[in-house]
Amino acid sequence: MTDTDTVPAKPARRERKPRQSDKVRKTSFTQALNNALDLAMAKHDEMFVIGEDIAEMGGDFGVTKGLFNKYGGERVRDTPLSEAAIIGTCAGAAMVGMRPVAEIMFADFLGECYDQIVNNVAKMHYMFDGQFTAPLVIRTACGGGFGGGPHHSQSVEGWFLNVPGIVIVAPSNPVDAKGLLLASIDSDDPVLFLEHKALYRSRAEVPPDYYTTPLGTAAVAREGSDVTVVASMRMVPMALAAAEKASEQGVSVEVVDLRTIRPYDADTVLSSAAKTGRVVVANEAPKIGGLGSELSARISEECFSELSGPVVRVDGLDTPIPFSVPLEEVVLPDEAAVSAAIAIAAQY
Amino acid sequence: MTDTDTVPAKPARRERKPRQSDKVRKTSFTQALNNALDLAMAKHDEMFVIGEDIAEMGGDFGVTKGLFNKYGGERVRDTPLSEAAIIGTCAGAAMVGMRPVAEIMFADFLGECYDQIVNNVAKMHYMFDGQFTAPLVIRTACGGGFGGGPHHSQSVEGWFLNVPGIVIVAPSNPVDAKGLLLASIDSDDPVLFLEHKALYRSRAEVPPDYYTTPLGTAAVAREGSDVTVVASMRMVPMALAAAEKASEQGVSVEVVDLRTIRPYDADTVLSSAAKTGRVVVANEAPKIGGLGSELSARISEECFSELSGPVVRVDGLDTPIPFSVPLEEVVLPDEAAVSAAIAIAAQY
Amino acid sequence: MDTPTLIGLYRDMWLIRAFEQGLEREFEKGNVPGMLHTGLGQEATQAALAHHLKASDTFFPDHRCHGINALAQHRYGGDGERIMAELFGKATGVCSGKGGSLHSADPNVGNFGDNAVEGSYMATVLGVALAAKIRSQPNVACAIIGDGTVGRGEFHESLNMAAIWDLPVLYACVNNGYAISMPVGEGHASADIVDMVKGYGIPTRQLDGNHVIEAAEEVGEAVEHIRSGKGPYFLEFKTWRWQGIFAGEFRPEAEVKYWREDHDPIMLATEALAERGVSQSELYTVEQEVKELIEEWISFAMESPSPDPAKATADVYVGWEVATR
Amino acid sequence: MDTPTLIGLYRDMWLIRAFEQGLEREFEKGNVPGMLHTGLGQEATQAALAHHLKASDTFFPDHRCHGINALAQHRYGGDGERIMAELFGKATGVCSGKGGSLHSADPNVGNFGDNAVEGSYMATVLGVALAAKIRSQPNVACAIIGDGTVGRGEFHESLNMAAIWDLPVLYACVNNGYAISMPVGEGHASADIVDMVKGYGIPTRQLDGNHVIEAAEEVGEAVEHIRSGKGPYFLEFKTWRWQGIFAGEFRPEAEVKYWREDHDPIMLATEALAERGVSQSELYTVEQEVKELIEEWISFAMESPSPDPAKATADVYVGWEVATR
Ligand SMILES: Cc1ncc(C[n+]2csc(CCOP(=O)(O)OP(=O)(O)O)c2C)c(N)n1
Ligand SMILES: Cc1ncc(C[n+]2csc(CCOP(=O)(O)OP(=O)(O)O)c2C)c(N)n1
Ligand SMILES: [Mg+2]
Ligand SMILES: [Mg+2]
Repeated sequence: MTDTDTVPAKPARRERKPRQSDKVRKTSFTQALNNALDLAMAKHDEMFVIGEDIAEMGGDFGVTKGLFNKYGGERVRDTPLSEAAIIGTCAGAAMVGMRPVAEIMFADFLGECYDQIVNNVAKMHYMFDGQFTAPLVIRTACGGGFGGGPHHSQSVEGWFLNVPGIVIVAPSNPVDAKGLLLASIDSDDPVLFLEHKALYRSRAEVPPDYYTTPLGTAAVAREGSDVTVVASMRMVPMALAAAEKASEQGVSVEVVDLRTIRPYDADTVLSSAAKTGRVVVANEAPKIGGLGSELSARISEECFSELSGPVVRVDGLDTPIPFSVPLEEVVLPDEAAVSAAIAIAAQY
Repeated sequence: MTDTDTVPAKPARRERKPRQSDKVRKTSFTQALNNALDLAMAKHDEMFVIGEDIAEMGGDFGVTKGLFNKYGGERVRDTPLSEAAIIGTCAGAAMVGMRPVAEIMFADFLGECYDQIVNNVAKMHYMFDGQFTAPLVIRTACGGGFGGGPHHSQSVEGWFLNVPGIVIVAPSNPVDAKGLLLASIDSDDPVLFLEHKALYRSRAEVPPDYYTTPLGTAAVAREGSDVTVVASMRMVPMALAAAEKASEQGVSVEVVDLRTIRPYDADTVLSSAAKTGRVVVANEAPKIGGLGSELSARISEECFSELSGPVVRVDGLDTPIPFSVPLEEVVLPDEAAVSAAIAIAAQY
Repeated sequence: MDTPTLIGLYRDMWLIRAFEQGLEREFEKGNVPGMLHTGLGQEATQAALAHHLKASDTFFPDHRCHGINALAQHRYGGDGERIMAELFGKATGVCSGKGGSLHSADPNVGNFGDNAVEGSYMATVLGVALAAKIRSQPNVACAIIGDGTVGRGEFHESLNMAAIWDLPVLYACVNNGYAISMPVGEGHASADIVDMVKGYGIPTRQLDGNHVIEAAEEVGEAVEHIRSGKGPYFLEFKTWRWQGIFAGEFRPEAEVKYWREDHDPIMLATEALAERGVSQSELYTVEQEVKELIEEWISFAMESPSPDPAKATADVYVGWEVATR
Repeated sequence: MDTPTLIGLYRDMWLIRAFEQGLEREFEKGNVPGMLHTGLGQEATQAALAHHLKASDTFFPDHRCHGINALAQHRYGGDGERIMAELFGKATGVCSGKGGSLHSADPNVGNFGDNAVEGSYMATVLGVALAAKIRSQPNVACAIIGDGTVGRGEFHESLNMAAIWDLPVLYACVNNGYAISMPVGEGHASADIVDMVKGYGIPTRQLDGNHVIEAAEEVGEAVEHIRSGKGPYFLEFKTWRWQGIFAGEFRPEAEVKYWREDHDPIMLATEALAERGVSQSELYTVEQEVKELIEEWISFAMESPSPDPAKATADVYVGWEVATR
């Protein structure tokens, strides 16, 4: 489990304290999300939470814990295993001005409601000429690294990257998780909110009040001048760790945390790329047709004359996620892979 | 409607004859596909065709015409509107060695069976350690340009680009359509076979015998030395027309017809890009997260020192497809857009 | 049902028929882009539904529902011509031409738009109904689905969820006997869709969808049941569409004759009205008035401008602009 | 049922129980990666199904089916330990560790693997059954689904298609009363799943899934029906899982007592065998033999090597290699 405490705009170097007291003092990613939902429920009468086992049980990962007791079954609603109907229910409710937040237990199950998301939720504002909005949030647990096997470990942002109308949000730390979830709920656009399972237990000092982290803005999680690493979700703590190691070798690495994957913050990405001229793009999903391709293409095209060398991509291999842990380790990118990519880029 | 007669490996310049006699002599894209299905049914006892209205009616676009009368209802099978069950049926049958060919009437409806394709069909060979293969073909009509509106016009390759295990085939002309469909049916990998609706009526001289066009191989549809255009499906005839016009201005354009989108023929793409050093990538789908991003990234990374200028992308705008024809024309890329991109690239 | 009400329904049916016939004519002339599915032959079902749905209710129309869309637009918006204009892809259409035949919507008149992925709104309708329930509004959320659409898995997810949550959903299943070329009895375990609904404990009725009196009365009962908070209701209208399939007519001759000649909903209503002593000429006047209105709508649509090209990139997101070329 | 057969089923149930208990123990020790769902408490249902399925039949197991997987592997492959090894993610597993608990398959013993997107194989099973039908093979294709899984739309698509095509599908619905925390009666229009099946015209039976004699006899009848070409069959087994949810037990105390103490399938079988005069010690011997076997399997799994790293990139495609790092 990774432990991060980056804050939105500027990175605060972590003071190393004994792990035990860390846990007492700091808020986990899960708790930060739970707190955001609680604050949003209090603010928005029109909001409800819906999904499988999210009421009394508090969700498979505990993100909705306590909401049922506080807000009741009308607003915190368990469903059967009917993913299409869950998203359909949110879409319909959103059409009449409600603000639903769905939990799809594992991102892998988004295939069940892909039509609802892509053909209904993402298009309704456009195809009905702005007469409807779809202010719903689809929260879901994604990513690998825990022996979950091929149907509980996928990084799914690539499934939705080519779909205009959907917003894809992907926090890397508890502070952003809260701020981005609140911004997603406030937003009148439909948001696919990705929660990487390996980050759930990461901890940071999270402000207790209602704050939002603007959608569509990346964060420079660490400043640097030699190499830029663009990353999101779990790759951010890996990139930060790799950057730390690189600095010991005299390579100054800037880490851009994308935070919103669609529409993404091209300004921040491109200006960092232009500044360093050496870029690594790091993603957990397979390389072909993934977010890394989009970023590499954009950077290569728009920073053509500033680049000292080709963009270097670090990704998952082009395979499903195998169950066996040693095999999964082969498939998923790790900190060493990011370090290796930084080393290549630094040589240009 | 576009009229092409490119052949797999080398382009044969078309002799302009009166349209009427063209129609008599040549075979349409639809007929070429129909002929491929007929030949494959005769060859593979284990093959069956399944989908909505594909039996007596011969399919919404007439691609399965005549098969029901020739091969009977057991092998040419109409279904209810149950897209998940259609693909599930094919998947299960493939697991026991059959060779099903499904028709999903419009590619837009793949959302209904996305889970089956992504989590079952694409993964079964891998996750069950090679014990099963999924030799099925999913034929579907994609693309816009006929006032079909947001749910009958989409280019869906982007939905599946980041999914390891699936093969995506996308012919641009009748000769390839036949050869690629036969290769897809022969293949032991699952194939998503994209038929652009605007190409159905295109015509060419199609050899009557059983031949296959190898999956995973691009074709140089036109040779040239100044600018490379990488395209697929409907963008290929547009690229060829734009290339013709560019040659009048003294710009020699090479057109690479991708033919297989996943896994694609990087060798052919990269060697053309390295040769000309100026590249246009043309796709009908929206730019962000599309096939164009993948190609641009790959070319930019691997031909870094050969490129005279940035890769230029021509794509659909980042919107759903509107119904009204003048609006659709704004959204979809046309020949003029390809020409404009060639002009930009040529200046580098 | 009193005679003025029946005359009103007669008028509504003629409005639908004239709308569709005018549209068909213009489609053949090339004035209407895209695809066209008409509701000809199904006027009684649509008129019966429209009769009981208020502007504060919601309906999700299917691909044959231009008629109900036009009726609602005419009745509650006073601008039925905007449905016609939408089908022509014009700036004056209800969606400025962005939706077209398969995505015409106007929430102000209760029309929440078709989803051309047939049947997906069996899921969406749940949310509209849930919102009404949470807000204690006596609204009906109606999903109009064809017999073929019943093949979709969302049929089960929707019925089940509407049942467990007692949602105010009216399922209006228009069983016209075929899904394109697939006869209902071959595509489904039962040719009677209601059979597949029984297990959910939802009240169901199968009725003659071409008898406007019966249809309107049954819809009235269903709507009353739903409005009074008793949960979902399922109606199966047995009817028939005039439009064949691409290759022309494929249905048995006797079947065609029965539905087109002996069981035409407008003819049945004409007979009922004649029995009540309403004169032929009064009915003829109704028919002519409506036909003139439709021609006005067609002229309006024809003369309307195409949408501003800027519309092509508008409203993808609320919070962001998208790039133009 | 004769006594030797019943003793066989008793042994099978013990094999399942010992397998799951051994697995649970090793999971707690950290030797089994990922997630774990056990079939404890549901041994009679699984043993009854396994009893009638041949190696030439097909079954799609769900997440609680380690037991049936192990039985089939043991019986037809002679290598039940390879199911255990799969759960440990080892090279000797049936899928070389690539599938794990949720994707253990071996077509040679009829095991076509779970799909951890619960219920998706309600669609896949149709294809296996269709192939058998086209080839005139007397095979049964069985989908084992939980009560919660019934919520999926594919439930309807599958039942409908199996019905219209008379496919040889055995639907084995394991109704253990809950889907994680959702009671069956709250998640579905009816707590009796068979109610939702009636509309399809498929023969259905609801039975006590903890009485192995009754269960095996009913499965036998269903399988006989299907093999003789009469089409699909739906069985609902009422049973109960010992495993609670994350936060511990949440089900009413009386319910827990009823199922765990008064209605334990192994205890019920023990009583039936005692009535037939089978001695305690004979049964004890069976139990001990099976437990030893399972310990051997666990040792085998523990001692097996991890998969060759090259497996990570093998078999993505048949026709292409994928890149390594
Ligand atoms: C999910 C989906 N599958 C297929 C289609 C193509 N399609 C459009 S209408 C239609 C038939 C629908 O039949 P039915 O519901 O009975 O309506 P009808 O046309 O008879 O009124 C089909 C298959 C679609 N639009 N959506
Ligand atoms: C499509 C899908 N949705 C949700 C899940 C998460 N999930 C796994 S098991 C389960 C409960 C299944 O309940 P049931 O079918 O009754 O099986 P049981 O665990 O009770 O044996 C859920 C919701 C899943 N695996 N797949
Ligand atoms: Mg119909
Ligand atoms: Mg259960």
